[in-house]
Amino acid sequence: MTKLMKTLFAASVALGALAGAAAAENMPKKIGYVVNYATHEWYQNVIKGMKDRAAQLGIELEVKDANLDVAKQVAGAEDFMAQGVDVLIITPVNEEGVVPLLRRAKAENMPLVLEGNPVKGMTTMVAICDYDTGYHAGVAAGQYAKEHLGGVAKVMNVGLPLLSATVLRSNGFMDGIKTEIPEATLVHDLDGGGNPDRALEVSSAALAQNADVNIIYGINDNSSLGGLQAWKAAGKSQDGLLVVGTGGEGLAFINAMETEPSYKIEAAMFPEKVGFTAVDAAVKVFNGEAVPEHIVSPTTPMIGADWKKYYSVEGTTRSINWDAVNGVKPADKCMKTAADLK
Amino acid sequence: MPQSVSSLAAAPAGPSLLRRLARRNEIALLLSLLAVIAFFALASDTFLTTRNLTNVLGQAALPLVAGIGVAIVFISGEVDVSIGSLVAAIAIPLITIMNATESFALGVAGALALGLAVGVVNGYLAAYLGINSLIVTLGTLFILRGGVYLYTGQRAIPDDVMLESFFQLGNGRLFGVVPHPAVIAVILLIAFAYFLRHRPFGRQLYAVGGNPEVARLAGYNVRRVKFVAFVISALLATIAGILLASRLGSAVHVAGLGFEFQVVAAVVLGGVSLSGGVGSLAGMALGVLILQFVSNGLGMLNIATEWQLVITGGIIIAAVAFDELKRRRA
Amino acid sequence: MSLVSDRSQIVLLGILALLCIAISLAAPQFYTGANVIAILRQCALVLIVATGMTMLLVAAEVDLSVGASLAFTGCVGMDVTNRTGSLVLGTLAALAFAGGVGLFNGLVVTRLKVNSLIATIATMMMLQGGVYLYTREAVQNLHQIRAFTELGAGYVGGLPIPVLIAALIFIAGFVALRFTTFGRYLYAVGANGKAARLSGLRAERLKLVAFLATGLLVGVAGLILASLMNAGQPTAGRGFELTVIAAVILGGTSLSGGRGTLVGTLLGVLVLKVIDNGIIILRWNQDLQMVVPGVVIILATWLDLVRRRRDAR
Amino acid sequence: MPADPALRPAAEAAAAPALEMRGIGKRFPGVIALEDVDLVLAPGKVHALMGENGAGKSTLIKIMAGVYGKDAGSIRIGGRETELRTPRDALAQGLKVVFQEIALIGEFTVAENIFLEQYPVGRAGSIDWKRIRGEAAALFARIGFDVDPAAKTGDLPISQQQMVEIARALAHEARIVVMDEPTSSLTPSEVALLFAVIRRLTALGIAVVYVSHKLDEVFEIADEVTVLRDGRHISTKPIGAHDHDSLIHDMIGRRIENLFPRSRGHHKGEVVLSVSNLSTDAKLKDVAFEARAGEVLGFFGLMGAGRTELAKAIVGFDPIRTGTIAIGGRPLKPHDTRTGVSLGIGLLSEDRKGEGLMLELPVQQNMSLAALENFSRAGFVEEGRERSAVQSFVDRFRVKTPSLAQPIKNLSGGNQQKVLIARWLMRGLKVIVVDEPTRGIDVGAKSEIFALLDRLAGEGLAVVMMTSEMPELLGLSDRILVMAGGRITAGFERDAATQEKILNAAIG
Repeated sequence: MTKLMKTLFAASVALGALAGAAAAENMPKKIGYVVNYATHEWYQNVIKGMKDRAAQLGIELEVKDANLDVAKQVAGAEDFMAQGVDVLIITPVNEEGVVPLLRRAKAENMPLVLEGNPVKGMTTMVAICDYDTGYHAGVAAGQYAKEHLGGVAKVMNVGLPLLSATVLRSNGFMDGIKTEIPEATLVHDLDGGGNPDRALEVSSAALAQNADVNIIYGINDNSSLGGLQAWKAAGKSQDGLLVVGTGGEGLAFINAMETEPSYKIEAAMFPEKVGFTAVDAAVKVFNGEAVPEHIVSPTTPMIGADWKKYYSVEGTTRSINWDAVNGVKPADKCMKTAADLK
Repeated sequence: MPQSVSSLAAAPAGPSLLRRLARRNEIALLLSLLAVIAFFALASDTFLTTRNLTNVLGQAALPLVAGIGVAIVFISGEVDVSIGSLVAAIAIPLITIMNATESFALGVAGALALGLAVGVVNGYLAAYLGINSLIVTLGTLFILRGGVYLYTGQRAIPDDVMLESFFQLGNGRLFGVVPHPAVIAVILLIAFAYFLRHRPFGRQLYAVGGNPEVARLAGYNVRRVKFVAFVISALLATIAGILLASRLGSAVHVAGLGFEFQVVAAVVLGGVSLSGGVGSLAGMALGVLILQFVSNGLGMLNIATEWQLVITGGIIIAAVAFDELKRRRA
Repeated sequence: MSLVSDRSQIVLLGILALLCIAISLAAPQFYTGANVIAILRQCALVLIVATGMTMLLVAAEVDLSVGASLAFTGCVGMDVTNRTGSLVLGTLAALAFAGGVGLFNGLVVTRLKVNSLIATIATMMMLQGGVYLYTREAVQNLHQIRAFTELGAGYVGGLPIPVLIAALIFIAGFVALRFTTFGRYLYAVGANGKAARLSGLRAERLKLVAFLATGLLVGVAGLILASLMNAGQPTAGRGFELTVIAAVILGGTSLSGGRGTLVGTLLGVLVLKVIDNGIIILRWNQDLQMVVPGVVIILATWLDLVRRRRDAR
Repeated sequence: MPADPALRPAAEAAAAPALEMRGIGKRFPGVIALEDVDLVLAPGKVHALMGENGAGKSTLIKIMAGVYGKDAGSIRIGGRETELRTPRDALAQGLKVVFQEIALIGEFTVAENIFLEQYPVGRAGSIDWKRIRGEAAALFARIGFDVDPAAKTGDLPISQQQMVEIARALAHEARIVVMDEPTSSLTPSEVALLFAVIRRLTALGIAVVYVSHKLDEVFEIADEVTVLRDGRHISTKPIGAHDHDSLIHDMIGRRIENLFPRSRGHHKGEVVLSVSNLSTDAKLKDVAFEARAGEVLGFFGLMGAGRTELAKAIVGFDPIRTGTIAIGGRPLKPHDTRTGVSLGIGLLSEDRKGEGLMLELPVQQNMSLAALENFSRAGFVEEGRERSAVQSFVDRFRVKTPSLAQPIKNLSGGNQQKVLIARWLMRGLKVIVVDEPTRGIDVGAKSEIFALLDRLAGEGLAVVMMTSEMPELLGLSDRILVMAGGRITAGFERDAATQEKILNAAIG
């Protein structure tokens, strides 16, 4: 296939694509995505968004899963380079752990896009602003507390100190809530491991130690739901309680918002949109276009039944409403990043 | 004076060399490995390339190096599962010292010192105090991982000085072809295979694992032999950890999670018995390579993680069951 | 007869008392009813599975797949209840699944003669992969059957239902291990499998029963966990197997078979969970939740060893 | 059989003793194992060390081997005072102990096992494998021992492994060789070979300590004999100063009038065990026989004849290829001990530790294992009944144990064996198969075991006894079947059997 024909072919595919797509550019044939944890719902939705976008653009997308193993992540990227993909997208298991990988990719002129967290020596990264996400959810929670909880905010943070992203969310949430209720306090700062049973367990212990809590914040849906379940298991009424979740990656939060009276706010992070944006960024990097160091993928707090704007549910499948999600305007720059934690 | 027996020497040839060879576990493993490679070579057009094959060797280097140590501990009749946390723990002194002194050698010395200390503790508790080694090393697995989290505050420690020598160790290639970790793994394999076969201490390891009572009567210091096995294992895990740290360019607190399972599975697959005294490093290496090639090949075929887990689990059960059936028939 | 009153349990009881007193002095909230119930509820899940695990270890086998099976079972139970609208069918499906896993482990170990440590690591991998093949995400509670929620969060006479279930299972297990021929045979099979076979015992079948029992108990625990989480969570149960085994070993059960008691296991579970809880109550760094149990297990095993060596003289 | 005088050293030089142990004492917590024991070995002599189990022989040997340290006394080797703190010390002093339990690594080759204690190393400390193979082959050739040095030790029959053990002592240029029950699993021809080797050793001036329960052997090979009892030195005499009775008297402090207290009045009943056409993959070929209630049926065979294999097949422990086994007319399901036991056949294994005892468990659990169902209702054990049944057996068999809760590992071999016999009697059997019932058991306890087996037959059981001990066979059996190469080669009524006929049939 000559280069001209390739261009023509790519262009014809792109013509059929959505408006706003990178039109008439050279399309990479194959993108390799090394994901840190493919079985997690969040990343399943990221992959879903990527696949949708790649299909629109006529690009082949292949995924390798590090399954939370840093060594396996490096191996996966190596394998992709050996296979000869055109662009690499990586969600680091740990952002420090892929520095040499970036160096090697650069040495081989392999275009590379990061998802999630910034890494020394990167070209570009597609990510939500974790701090901002937490912050805006905090602001919304503060407003809710003023209206419904008598202006009192005693927070139990079901956190995950393991990752800088999740620490930023927690910090943002507390900072946000304080803009509305300056005397808001953090009663418990927990490590819920990001998984539901651990979150349930530590929350139970914490609530027993001091139950003077009226807001439960979870750094992901598993954490907020674990906290809520601990509350319920302790035999407490949900009156006067607010639960705030983060992520909005599956059906769990929708189910909770429909059935649990206290589960009122969900900080949506639109993983599908992250995947979508990452593929677009990959195309740009492949073509050598200038890209910002941080391409922000939008987030927004969803309050009450807001989720229906962005998602529709049929049976056990959830589909994203692209028009609404593409309408959420991302910030140009994050308020705080991992660099600010040090 | 008793007559010396050394005056008479005539080496008789073993009459059943071929038969003994055919009974060797390693032959079956080698055939399995070749079958795995042949399968993926046919199924994927990107599998059988120099680049990919050498990649896999580089990736296999870590479990290979740590596997030598685990195999030696198994052979001595004990178990070591602490290596998963150890590979993460030793990266802390390695990177912090390098950051502070800009010296690769000092960093490695610091890592080896920590590895040595862990080996000594494991060995002392298991060999001298006689606590079940699965419990001891499960305990140190927890303690080290918790310690890493406590010390780092669950943040990776970046390599700030970025020494070229350190980068090359895990990421460079000999003659631009063979990854350095693979070279190191092969050298260590040969050295330890020689050690196990041709040094009296190597034979003591087998004897102690095969029958500790007999070994004691033969004048071996059973506890010391087992103790040394734990120290060797910890030091080799340290080397694996250094290679990993170089590939990660940092001390990553979550590095090596589940590494102990991966290595133990490969070692057992390689025919090294959990009950001691049986097994070879060649078998262990083949076990590691089989699992690594399966993982790589399934990735090349774009098979999802969940299927990879199911297939790997199936392979382990099938292989060990096959080995057992063969042994029962023999 | 030393099957109940092993003196190692006095050591454990001492450790437990010491822990409780020390934590209560530092943080009086430890002794609140709410916290005691929280601890007991956490103990319940571990104890249910540890009851089966004790039987397995007594019979000189082990099952590392219980954590992965726990997660899978919850998904199956929730999914089948959703589909059929029947809690009975959901429960049966969960128990059948978990029992099936136990049976599979048992058959691989007794028929194919694969070392149970290796066999169940392999099963663990297969279940971890398999659960995602079964469901990509958490199985939500779509049926909203009240009894299902009660299973994890309900109370009877002031005691949480999971604690009552665990107590019943513990008592049944205790009686089975201590007072029945089945229990005595398990010890015999663990202590010397060949001697047991020569005495007319079906060693392999007894082991199979222990695997099956452990599997079924995982099913019970999986249902309770699903009820507590209000969802079938494929990501649940990570590391659960190690907690269970640690508790059993801490309770004085030997890894080499033939020795151990359920009373010890109960104490082991309590000690581990009190430590876990205490670290949060005292607001210590939660990373210590890995370090402290590691130290305690090594220490307790060593103390037990020292005591037995002294007794042997 | 008198020893060949040509092989005895002609003159006894008044050389210093090879080993002189004086006033040896050893105590374990709560037990005095040895008190003021002397043992003096002359070079070139075979010194028998005798005594019942528990007399202190093993402790003394272990002190010689450097396994135990002594608490009192002195040891001189070749006239020089010395301490034997570790096995290595003993070897370095030229003292080699061949233990009864095979001390070889099964996974190693025979040649490697020979050099286990001291690998010959070449340049740079590498093991010299060529030399190991060569020297092992040469050594075997010299003592007329036909085995491939490259064979895997674990693949050899026990008797050959025992010979390897003895060969190993030679390889170390030992000046003192201690043999602990060396013939317990040797065939008669191998015993002859062993004795030839011992004579060769003494001819070279090596002192040999020979520990055995077999009086005939001691009278054949020993020059002197030291008897221990209850940890004390009883006597040291030239062998010529003893006869059977005096030696036994020294050992047990009383005379045993008859080692085989056979009640002559066995009443043979009907056939309770009938085996026909029995073959297994491994060994047995077309074995057929019957055993009647009330008789002791003795099976004799050399090592490898298939006695143990037969025992394990007929109780359902091992799978069979063809054939039928019937107990009381009802067929036994092969490879299923459960139906075997419920039909009334059980095996007392030769391998007490491996296949009989639950070492860590109490006496009570060990004894009641097979009969637990008798003491249970609806699956629950009625411990009161169990305990009193166990207690009555302990009393009746005079099992020496501090309590029923005592872990059985703390009992002596004879008492352990009594517990295991009681295990079957509690169950109530029609046929009891006993395989080497007195292996590793001392003389006093032996006669008790014999009396027990005899009484069982008197009570109407069929006792099928597998043995390699001729006196035991002749002393106890009503009928004798001889095996060779997995087949039954001859059968004798007790009165028609002679040692020669039996051996001829056994050689096949």
